[in-house]
Amino acid sequence: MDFLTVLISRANYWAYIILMMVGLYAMIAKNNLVKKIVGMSIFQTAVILFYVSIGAKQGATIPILRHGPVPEGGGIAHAALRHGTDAVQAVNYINPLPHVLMLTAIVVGVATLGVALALAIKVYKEYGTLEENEINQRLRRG
Amino acid sequence: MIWQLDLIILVLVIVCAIAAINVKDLLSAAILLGAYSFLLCLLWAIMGAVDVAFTEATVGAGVSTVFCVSAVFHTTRRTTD
Amino acid sequence: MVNTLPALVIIVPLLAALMVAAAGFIDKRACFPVAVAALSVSFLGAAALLVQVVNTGLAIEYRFAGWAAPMGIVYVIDHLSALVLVVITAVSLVNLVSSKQTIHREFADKEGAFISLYVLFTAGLIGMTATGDAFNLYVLLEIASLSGYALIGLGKARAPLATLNYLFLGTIGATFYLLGVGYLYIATGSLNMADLAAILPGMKDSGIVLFAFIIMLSGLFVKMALFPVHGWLPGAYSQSSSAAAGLIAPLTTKVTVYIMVRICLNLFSVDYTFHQLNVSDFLVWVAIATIVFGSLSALAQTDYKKMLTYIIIAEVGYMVGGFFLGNRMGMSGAILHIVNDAVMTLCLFMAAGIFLWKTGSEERGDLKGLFGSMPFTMAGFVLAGLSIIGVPPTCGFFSKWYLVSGGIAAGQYAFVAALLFSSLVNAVLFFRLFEISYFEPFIDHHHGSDDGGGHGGAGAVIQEAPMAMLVPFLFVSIMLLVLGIYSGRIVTNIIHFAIPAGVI
Amino acid sequence: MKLIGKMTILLCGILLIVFANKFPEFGDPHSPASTHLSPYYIEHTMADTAVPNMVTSVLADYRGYDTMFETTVILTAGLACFFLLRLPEEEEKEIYFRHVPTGVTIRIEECGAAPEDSDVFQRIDAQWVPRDIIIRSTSRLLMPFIQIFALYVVAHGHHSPGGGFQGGVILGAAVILFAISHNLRTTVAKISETSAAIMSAAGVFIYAGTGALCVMLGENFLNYGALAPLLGTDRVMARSHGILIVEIGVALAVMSVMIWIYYNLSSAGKQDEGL
Repeated sequence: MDFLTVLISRANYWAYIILMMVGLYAMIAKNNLVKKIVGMSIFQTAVILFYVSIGAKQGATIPILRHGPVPEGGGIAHAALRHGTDAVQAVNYINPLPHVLMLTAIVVGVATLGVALALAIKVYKEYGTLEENEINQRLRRG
Repeated sequence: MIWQLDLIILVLVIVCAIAAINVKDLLSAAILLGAYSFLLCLLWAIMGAVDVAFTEATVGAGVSTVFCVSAVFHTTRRTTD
Repeated sequence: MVNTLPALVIIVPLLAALMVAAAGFIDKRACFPVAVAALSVSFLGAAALLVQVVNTGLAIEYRFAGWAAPMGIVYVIDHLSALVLVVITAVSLVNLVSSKQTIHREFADKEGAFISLYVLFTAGLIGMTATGDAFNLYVLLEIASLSGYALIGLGKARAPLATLNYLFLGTIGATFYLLGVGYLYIATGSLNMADLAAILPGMKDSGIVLFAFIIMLSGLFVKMALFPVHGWLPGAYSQSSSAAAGLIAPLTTKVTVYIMVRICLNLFSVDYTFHQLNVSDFLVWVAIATIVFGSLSALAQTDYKKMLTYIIIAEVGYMVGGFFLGNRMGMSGAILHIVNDAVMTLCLFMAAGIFLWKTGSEERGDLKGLFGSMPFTMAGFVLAGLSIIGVPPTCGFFSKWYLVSGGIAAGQYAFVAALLFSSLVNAVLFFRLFEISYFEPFIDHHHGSDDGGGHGGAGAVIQEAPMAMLVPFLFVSIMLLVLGIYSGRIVTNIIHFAIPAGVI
Repeated sequence: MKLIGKMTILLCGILLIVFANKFPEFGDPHSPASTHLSPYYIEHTMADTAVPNMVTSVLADYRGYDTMFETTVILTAGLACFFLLRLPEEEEKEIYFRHVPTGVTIRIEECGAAPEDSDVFQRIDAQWVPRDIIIRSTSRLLMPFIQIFALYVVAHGHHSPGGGFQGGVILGAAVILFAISHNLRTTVAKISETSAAIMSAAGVFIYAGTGALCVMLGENFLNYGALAPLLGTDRVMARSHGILIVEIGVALAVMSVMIWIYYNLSSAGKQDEGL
């Protein structure tokens, strides 16, 4: 059972590293430009996974305060809130800051993806192929 | 958070990522990237990052895939790796 | 009353960029004046900030949205950032004024988009310089990068491919930086640079902090084109249009070096960077490799714009090496070189733009006889060349002097030798260009006639560049002398205060 | 090259895993990340901004400056795609029209007079493929619902997941769905490229302009509290309303940029038939 606890406490970090390396591998070693762009997308989302994992908190709920009428016998968070906003306990809510940062990172990711695809279309118009080795051959010939 | 679900989705995410960069067809790669984004969105939803999951579902799985498909449509599906 | 200057310096260009983007689709004539006006306001604001900081000797803090430091985002303008702000806004403004006609001719329909991206790029760099928040820096870095990719991508035939490579490496660099910020966040829980600087000394031995340092610096090294990861720079810069090259080549690498300086000095302390970790020797050697590699590759080029791009790589080596010497002399030299090199590179790329306008080619051989037909331009070009070589009255000499003295003081004789070697190579390169353009007769490609004049184009008709290009260019080349003469004052009044007291 | 790449990646991966073992436990409530800064946001969001969704309040108020530039990043991408891809419109040698009721394709050469692009005569390209009527009607039917949902997401971002970005992307996706199921020309006729570009600049301008308004009222940039006299509420509610204003700006900008990027990517800058 020891391995299992380690796995649970580390799985997200390992997964982000694997994804990051998959993306980096595609960006460095792949030959096709669109494959590289796909790799870039994976590479960026890996970092997002890492940040969201930082923000996770055991036994806490989503970062939206319970508001409005409170049901009878709700969870811990609800009970704390029954006495007004002063009773909000930080332990009961997931850390919102990494989520905010990652909204920005996702948007940056899609912006980069758009520009990269635009460039890839231009490259294809110029050389008629997306394979880097074929483009290099064409450049060497003239 | 249910850790069994977490692990299963993590494995699926990695499988999707590896498939997306290894498949021999760029259109499939674009679709697999969409699937990858959608699985990540599920992962974030069960980790409690609802806003991030929502954004990833709309931006990553939705619009990015459309962009990729339209770029592939104007270039080529062919790839050697 | 809040001092709103730090906000104005960036908000005015941002608002102007938005207006220009819309104006590009309504009335193209409005684009250029709006952009020039906004950059002028920004430049005046930056100059006023520098004066304020020098007079009071205190850093100015501006709280965005009114929240205090660790909660909200703050701008911190100290001696170093105020100096770099002035350089960024001045370079951007002068280059925009000088390339009005080029932009109009090259991007007829897309003039609005070009100018808007140009101003956004400047705004991104200004924000990167002024921000006091580690994550905010990433966002602004991405703005500067994305607009930079677009500006470079619409150039010569090979530009899209070169830009795509730049985009891949640039994204790796930026994402590594973001990952570093994440590591710092997981270790400390904070994103504000001042707050981090207060927490980090307590966790010197933490592996997470060490890795954050490594990965942030590697990200920045990719962005600034240090030796093993320099591959994107020559292709991208030499393929771009001259208006874009004149903005991006002088600023991108220098601002990245500035970010490195700031992260090493203000985020991780001097103590951590130079005493806790023993990386400075290694990084000086990397810088030496960069200098030698850049100089040797520059020797091999016949295309003068490509030659300039390799010189930029060598200059990055100067700054990184000088900074990691770790003594006051070396750091002063590195920071002074950020300023001087920005102006020198601007001058050289403006000259390249004028040559391209005149001869329609970027081959070294096509500069024949330009001394005869463009005496003023060539005078400015000679000044810029002498400054890059490091001849006394020009500014290039003084920063090199500080770097060499720093190298001797630190006992890094290899660095000193690399600097001298690089100066020698630059001398060879530029005297070869001077020789071609002075002694060989001018061939007018536009009319296909050879004026057949003797040495120095005795029979050549003086045909200068248009005033709008020539005047800013001559202004910049005279600035090289002015900066040289005042470099002592810059060091004692500004740079001296930018280096923490702990550095000897 | 490939071998060097693989070696570097392997090295990086090992290094990352080694350092990852020093992280605090996954989900540990006592890690520095959860104890240093975030409790302030969680405990004060109601008192400071009256927004129960902390992500929204941090996104648009505490770190609103970041978000403004995030919107600018999107605008930059739109401008960049336009700048890189857009081709000048030129007269084509021959144009094709389709007579919709009969399904006959007409080719018109340079000298011929072209009919108006209407419901009867539809301008098409050489690679035209028939569009399925079921898909067309279904997406036409779906569009209003998607848009209503998007508006709900924008407006309800204070109380539930959502906000300007998500809502804006959904609004943009509705238009993109229309463009895919019909064709790009029909869409451009409804929302022209010029209006998409101006709207995207205007969206960011709403955000930055709100900030500038605060400066003019004598407070810090983006300090929505300064808007209280204008909105006729107290400072806390003014922050809440300020957040709504900038979210609307973000939604406008994101929607139009998504449409704009799609126009240029899906037609490779020609803005003809599209996908």
